[in-house]
Amino acid sequence: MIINHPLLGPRDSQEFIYLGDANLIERPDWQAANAVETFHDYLYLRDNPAGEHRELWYHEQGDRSWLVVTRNTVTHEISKVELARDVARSKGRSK
Amino acid sequence: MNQMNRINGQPLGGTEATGAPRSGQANRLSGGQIDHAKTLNFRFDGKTFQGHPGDTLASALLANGVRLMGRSFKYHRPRGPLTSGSEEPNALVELRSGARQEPNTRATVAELFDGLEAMSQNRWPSLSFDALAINDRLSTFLTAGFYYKTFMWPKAFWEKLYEPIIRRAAGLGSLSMETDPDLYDKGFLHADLLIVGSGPAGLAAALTAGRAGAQVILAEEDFLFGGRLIAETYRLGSGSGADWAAAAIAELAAMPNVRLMPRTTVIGAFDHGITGAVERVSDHLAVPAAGKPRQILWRIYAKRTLLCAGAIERPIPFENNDRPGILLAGAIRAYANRWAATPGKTVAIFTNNDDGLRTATDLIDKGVSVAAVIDTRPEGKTLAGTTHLKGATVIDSAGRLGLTGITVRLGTGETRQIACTALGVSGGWNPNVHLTCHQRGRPVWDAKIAAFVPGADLPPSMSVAGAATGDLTTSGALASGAAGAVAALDALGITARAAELPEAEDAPVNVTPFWYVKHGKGRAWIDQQNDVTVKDVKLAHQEGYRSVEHLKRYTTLGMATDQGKTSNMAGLAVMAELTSKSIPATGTTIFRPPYTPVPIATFAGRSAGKDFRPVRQTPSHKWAAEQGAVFVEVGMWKRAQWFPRQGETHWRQSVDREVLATRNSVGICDVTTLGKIDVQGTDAAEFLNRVYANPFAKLAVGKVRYGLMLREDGMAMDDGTTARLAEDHFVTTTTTANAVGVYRHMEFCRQCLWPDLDVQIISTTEAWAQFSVAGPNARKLLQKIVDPGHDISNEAFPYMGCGEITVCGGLRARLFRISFSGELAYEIAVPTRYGDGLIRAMVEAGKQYDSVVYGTEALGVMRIEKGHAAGNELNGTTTARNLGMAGMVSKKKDAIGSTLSEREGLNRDDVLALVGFRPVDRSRPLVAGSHFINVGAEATAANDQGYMTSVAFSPNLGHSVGLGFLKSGGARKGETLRAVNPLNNEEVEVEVVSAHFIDPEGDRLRA
Amino acid sequence: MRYSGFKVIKEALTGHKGWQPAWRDPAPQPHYDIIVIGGGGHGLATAYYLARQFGQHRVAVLEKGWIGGGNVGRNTTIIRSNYLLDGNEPFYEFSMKLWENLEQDFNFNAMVSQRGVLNLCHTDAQRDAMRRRGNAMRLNGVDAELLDTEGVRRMAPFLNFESARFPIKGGLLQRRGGTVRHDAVAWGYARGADARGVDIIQNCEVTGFRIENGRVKGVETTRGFIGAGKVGVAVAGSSSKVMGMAGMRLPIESHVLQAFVSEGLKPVLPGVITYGAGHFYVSQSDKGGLVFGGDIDGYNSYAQRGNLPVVEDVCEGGMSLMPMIGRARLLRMWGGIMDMSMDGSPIIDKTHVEGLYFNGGWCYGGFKATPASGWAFAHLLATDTPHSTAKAYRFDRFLKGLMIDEKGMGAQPNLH
Amino acid sequence: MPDHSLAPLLPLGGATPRRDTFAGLTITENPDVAIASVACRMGRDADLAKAAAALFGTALPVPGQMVAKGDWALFWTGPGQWMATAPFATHEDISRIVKAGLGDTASVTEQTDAWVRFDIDGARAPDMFERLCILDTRRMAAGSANRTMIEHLGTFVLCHRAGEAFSVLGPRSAAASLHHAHVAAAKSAI
Repeated sequence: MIINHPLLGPRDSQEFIYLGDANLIERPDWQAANAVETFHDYLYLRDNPAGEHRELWYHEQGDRSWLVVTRNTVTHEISKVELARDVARSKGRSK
Repeated sequence: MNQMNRINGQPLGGTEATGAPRSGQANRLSGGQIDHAKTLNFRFDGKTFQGHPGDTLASALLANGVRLMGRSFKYHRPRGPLTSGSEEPNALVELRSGARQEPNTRATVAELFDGLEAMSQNRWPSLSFDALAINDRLSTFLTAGFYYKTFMWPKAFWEKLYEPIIRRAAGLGSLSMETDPDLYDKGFLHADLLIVGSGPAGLAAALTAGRAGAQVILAEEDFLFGGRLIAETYRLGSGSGADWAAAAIAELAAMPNVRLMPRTTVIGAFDHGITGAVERVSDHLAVPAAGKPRQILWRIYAKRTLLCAGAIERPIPFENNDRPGILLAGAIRAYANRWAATPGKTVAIFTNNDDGLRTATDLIDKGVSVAAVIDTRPEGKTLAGTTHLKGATVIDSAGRLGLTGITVRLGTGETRQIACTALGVSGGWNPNVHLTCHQRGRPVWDAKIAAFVPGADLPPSMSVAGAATGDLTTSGALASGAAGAVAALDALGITARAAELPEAEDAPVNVTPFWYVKHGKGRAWIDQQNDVTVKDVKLAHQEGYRSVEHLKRYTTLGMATDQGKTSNMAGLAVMAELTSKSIPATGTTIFRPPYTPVPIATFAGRSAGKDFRPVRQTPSHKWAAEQGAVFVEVGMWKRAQWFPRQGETHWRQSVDREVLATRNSVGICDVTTLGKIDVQGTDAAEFLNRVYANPFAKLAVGKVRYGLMLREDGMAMDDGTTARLAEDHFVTTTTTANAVGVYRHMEFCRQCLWPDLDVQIISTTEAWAQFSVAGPNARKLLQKIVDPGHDISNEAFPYMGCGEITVCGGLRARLFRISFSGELAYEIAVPTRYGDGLIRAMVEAGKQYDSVVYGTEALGVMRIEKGHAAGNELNGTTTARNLGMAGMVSKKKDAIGSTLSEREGLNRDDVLALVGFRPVDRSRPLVAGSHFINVGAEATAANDQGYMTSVAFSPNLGHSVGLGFLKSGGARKGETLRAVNPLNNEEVEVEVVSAHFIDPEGDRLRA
Repeated sequence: MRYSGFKVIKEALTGHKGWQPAWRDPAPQPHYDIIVIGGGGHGLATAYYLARQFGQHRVAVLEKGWIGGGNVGRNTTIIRSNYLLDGNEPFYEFSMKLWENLEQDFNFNAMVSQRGVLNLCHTDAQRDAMRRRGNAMRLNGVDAELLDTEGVRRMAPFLNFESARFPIKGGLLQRRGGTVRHDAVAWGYARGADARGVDIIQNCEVTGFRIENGRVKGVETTRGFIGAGKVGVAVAGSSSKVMGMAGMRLPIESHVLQAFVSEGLKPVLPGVITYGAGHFYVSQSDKGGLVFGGDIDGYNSYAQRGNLPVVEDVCEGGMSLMPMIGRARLLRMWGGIMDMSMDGSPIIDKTHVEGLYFNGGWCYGGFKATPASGWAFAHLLATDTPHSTAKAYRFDRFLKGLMIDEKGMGAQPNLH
Repeated sequence: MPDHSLAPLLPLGGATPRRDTFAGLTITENPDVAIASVACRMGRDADLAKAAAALFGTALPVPGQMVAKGDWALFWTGPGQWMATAPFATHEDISRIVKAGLGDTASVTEQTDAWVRFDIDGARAPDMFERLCILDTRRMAAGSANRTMIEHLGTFVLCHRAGEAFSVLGPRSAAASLHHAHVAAAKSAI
């Protein structure tokens, strides 16, 4: 596969390491009353769609950027690639 | 014009005529794309023959009058070539000998070279007499799937009797069982347009794209370019197809933007326009040139791919349609026109289309006698110069090891015997849709040519031209090739003008579907290699295996080395008839990569044997090698395991010496392989505070702290020490095994979880050579290395201190007062290039203390004596609590893994806890991987109390010591248990003790 | 109709006229006591044991395509029970025992071939871990042997003992492990279930569940509504898709695992061999093809195909371990969709919907588990209690911290 | 340059740099380059740009690029991250030099000995590279700097002159394997 890196352009997916569902960015609040449940859902449960999937790839053999790739799990077509750091900020994550 | 002398860069092979008699080549004709002036000697089944450059093994054997080349898989039927290409199911041989022996090589694509050796296969004792041909007599018992219904009794007989017999009978060729001596390589190519196939469509496309200046790769699986153009006699413009092809190739070869790749098979279309291709660099040579690979696996990144793979002719099954001498009509034509060879002096043709008639015409022109043309079509033009039987079919054939004649049923119903030594069969042509299916695309039915053509769901960026689209005329192929290139480049914003094209034939093939000859009780072969007959398909239908997938799997139709290229259609047609459905309604079988079989070694390339993965060497590697160190693999690293000295005959002697010398004086160990990560930034402390379970915010500058890193699920991920060199600067270490994973994890935390923390990280593992100096005399030794300006006394540089210093007269270095061994110890780091110099200097400085350099074994012994957890304990299923570090998991802050480590299942009273063990009988050794069973309890899983993770012989204590996880371990000190090891039928009584066997209070560390 | 050598001979002599379809092709009835969704190995085995073992005969198997078209027909055919953890080992040994009597049981020769499974180790630490596993097997009454380098050499002299990047330090051998003709497993169970009254309904895709006040009433399908007392889902690979229709998110990701077969060769390998320092495992089929595989591609996928990097990685492993296969040709590659779970172990459990049961999360260990999975799922469906060997395969083990993590990789499905 | 008593050892283990010559291609081990990593502190991009321009006499390169000015050559390694290189003989203590120039606008880390550097020269270079890495070195422009995989290792490929002058920086500990891969690929291609 070829991932169109937002900074570097098309790169072979062999340079990347796959992590999984981009929801892993949204780490829950550790002080919430039901933190164990929310962390369980966060870490263990997946939508796992047959179709568009937002997922985390790490450019380990490249620039070490974590990317959020929107890819169709049936056709493998990639429709969007973003820097995970930007996505994290857009979801309100900061310090 | 002879292309053999035209292809740029292609070795001709061959030797000057040896004066060997040509008379052997009884079926050799004149002309063609072979170099008659040169003779090549080769051997088949021990007999010597002659051929010419440009021959394949099959064409040369046919020219020599040899039709019998192999045996079928199941019935061991005598077989000759069916085709002239890579779709060949029958003529498989063992090519070459010794370690280069190559099973199942298709004689039809094996390029002849001088000294070629080939043996027939899957026969015993000989090709002409094969004992297992008895299977053919028993065929009525060996129908499709018979083995699913028997061989079940008695139970034990399957492995002992039935299966060994089946296995010996099955299989085709054999491996030499020796290591392949050849080199293989891999590579990566980039282009605007990849053109697959160099027939009329491919060449027209290449000329169009090449002249437009696009970056073009033209891949041709054959060793000659031109496809059917060099196998046909019809004119292109003023000259022959071969002439036009040669001229086109000459023009393309002169274009710097065009890469011609003969002997290159495109094997698969993968995601996002990436294709795989195999270039056979040296298969046409006796032995590859020095340093040159046998084959190269190319990964081609082309913006567009144009598939010009042509079409594959299909046979018409009839009773005994598999005898040597029965070929596809187009193949006979190719052998005659391109290879100047004929499978027989008297040939008959059996066709349902006009293309079959061409073969007759060409043979007649070449002076080969055509006994008759049997044409299933009652109407249509009559061919001159031979007997043209309309509305007739071939219903049987004769000849045990080769065709001697056929039985024909005329339109009138009467039958006629016709003597012939070869029969050309044409059932029409199937567009070669193989690559269009590699991303699960499904071909669609085209009634006009009664065949499947590429569907709409092609791999993205792929388009198709020429016969592969179903347009079987040469003029159509030329035009669609040119148009295909223009369209493909247009999609890339490159304007191209279609190459002007020569006049070419545009005769329709006029195929009228005729799938198999129904007459007769005997067997009509559909899949010739796997011996699947019309009867087998009927039986599958009768037993309910009616979907294409069930049909294939039950009968093995299309599962042979040709993957059904010549057989799937007939199988489908028969099933369609039985289910009275149309062929498309019955289904289509899609193709999977690779297009043709690829040697496993080719996929591995250079990454084989000792080059499987790179080797990482430590800074002291050269010195250690000089000392005769024994090295051990630690991931990709090679580390010194121990350093044998004169007179030491057993590794234990060396390791015990290294341990004792370290504990009693001083030892040096290269610990560079531990991961080092430089962590900087105003938020660096806060960052570490979150990635480690224990607090880091308040670590003072100039101090080191042990850190335990958890995964989010609460399991221990890694541990190490972190030194604070400045307010905003830390150096953290990881275990050797987890260095990469921890770095990746930190980047995830930094970029995805806390994107605004001011923290920057970079690996410095390789930048610094780091050595542990441990033992009572460690300080004394180091004081001779560290420059006088730096006070490393216990007061000035206490346990867990760190600092930047200089050594050996001004070299910048780092010093850490940390200890893995439990001794007074330091780790000292210098820039890697000086690591070799430093260890030599330290060894010199250590002489007066009888210092040693110790390896990973001694390191392991000392960490076990000290009770430090390592890889065997951090196995991905152990929590801080299991490791006895529950107290380190701060509840006052958010850290990765802290929340989920609170789950009930991880905190039950009886969870495993890390403790120490020693044998009750001190002379007994402990064994890692033993399980703990209470004394008196039965050794069963139900009574399993835990397991031993690490053991060592402690030369200090004089007995074996072990670490392990024990249920409620913390509360069981002093208890006696059995460490059972049923694998070796042994067990040892052990005493549960503290994991800290040496200096539990840590006085030595702080000395 | 009973299959036997005698029957084969009789039919041969009478023109094979007597053979009947291996299973019927019935139209769906309006209601069944139990519907099993998924006509793969696990679904068919479930139906077979429901009928044979638990006296359930009003049972239907619904398959969206053709039976046996999923992973049971696209795997590397290995069976073994060489597991480490209490939650797994008894279950897989139960499966092994069922394999050992399967053919006589369902009267279909699935070519169960116990020619041994040998896992190689390449470091001392790996050997220690293997000894722990082998001893766990022995404590469970399962056969296991720990071989040293010489023991491995005796068994497989063709391995790379000379120029290996990672030396062979020994191996864990389970002699009772081996291979099975995968398609025959689906067909044998289908034939056996059909003979016991189970309706096997092909080309019938489930499009939804009918759930009323928390209880399942049946399933909507491409062939209309079919009522059911209980519904069992056994659609590994598509588990998230199907259970999503019941509003469930699963601790599962779908990943593609490629497998490969070489051209036919005369006998080369003694049994199954797996490489401990690279991603490669291999056996040789009765037809002579080397059947091999390695790691999953590693990204979520529902496409039954993979990509070159993994093909290359697998062949690199093969060439470093057994360099004599270099000139054997890879004939065909294909991909199967794996239910990769969060701890590498399966789930056989009830759901929050009454009457709806789930079987999945098999990662790439599903084939060897087929008989026990079918039996245990049938047990749960028929008795509403988990089978004794499958008690640990619960949904809530992740919330409770009772993971069954053989590899210790944690919640990272593509590493299991 | 501090004068201490320790002799350096080159990555390939020799006392002098290794050089391999083929028709139209040379592969030369080059230990004479000091390297420091530069990583922008959070939100200090403008300050860093200013300090860097003053120190290096050139702006920091954009993604995928390399710039050279006087003794300095800089290439982009990641978002907000660069490698600064200079002659080893005059800049052995490069990290202190760079840190002094950039102050608190960036994190600076010594990287000199983390890498083995091979200089690849000659018109046949792309023929070797196409058997080593995925990058299209045949059409790579001068000034390109990319990290990719060679022989399973993360390596930087710098293009000095299109088609004929490159440098490869790989993990120093694997220098021998990386060198072997280059030589094997060169033999295979040339």
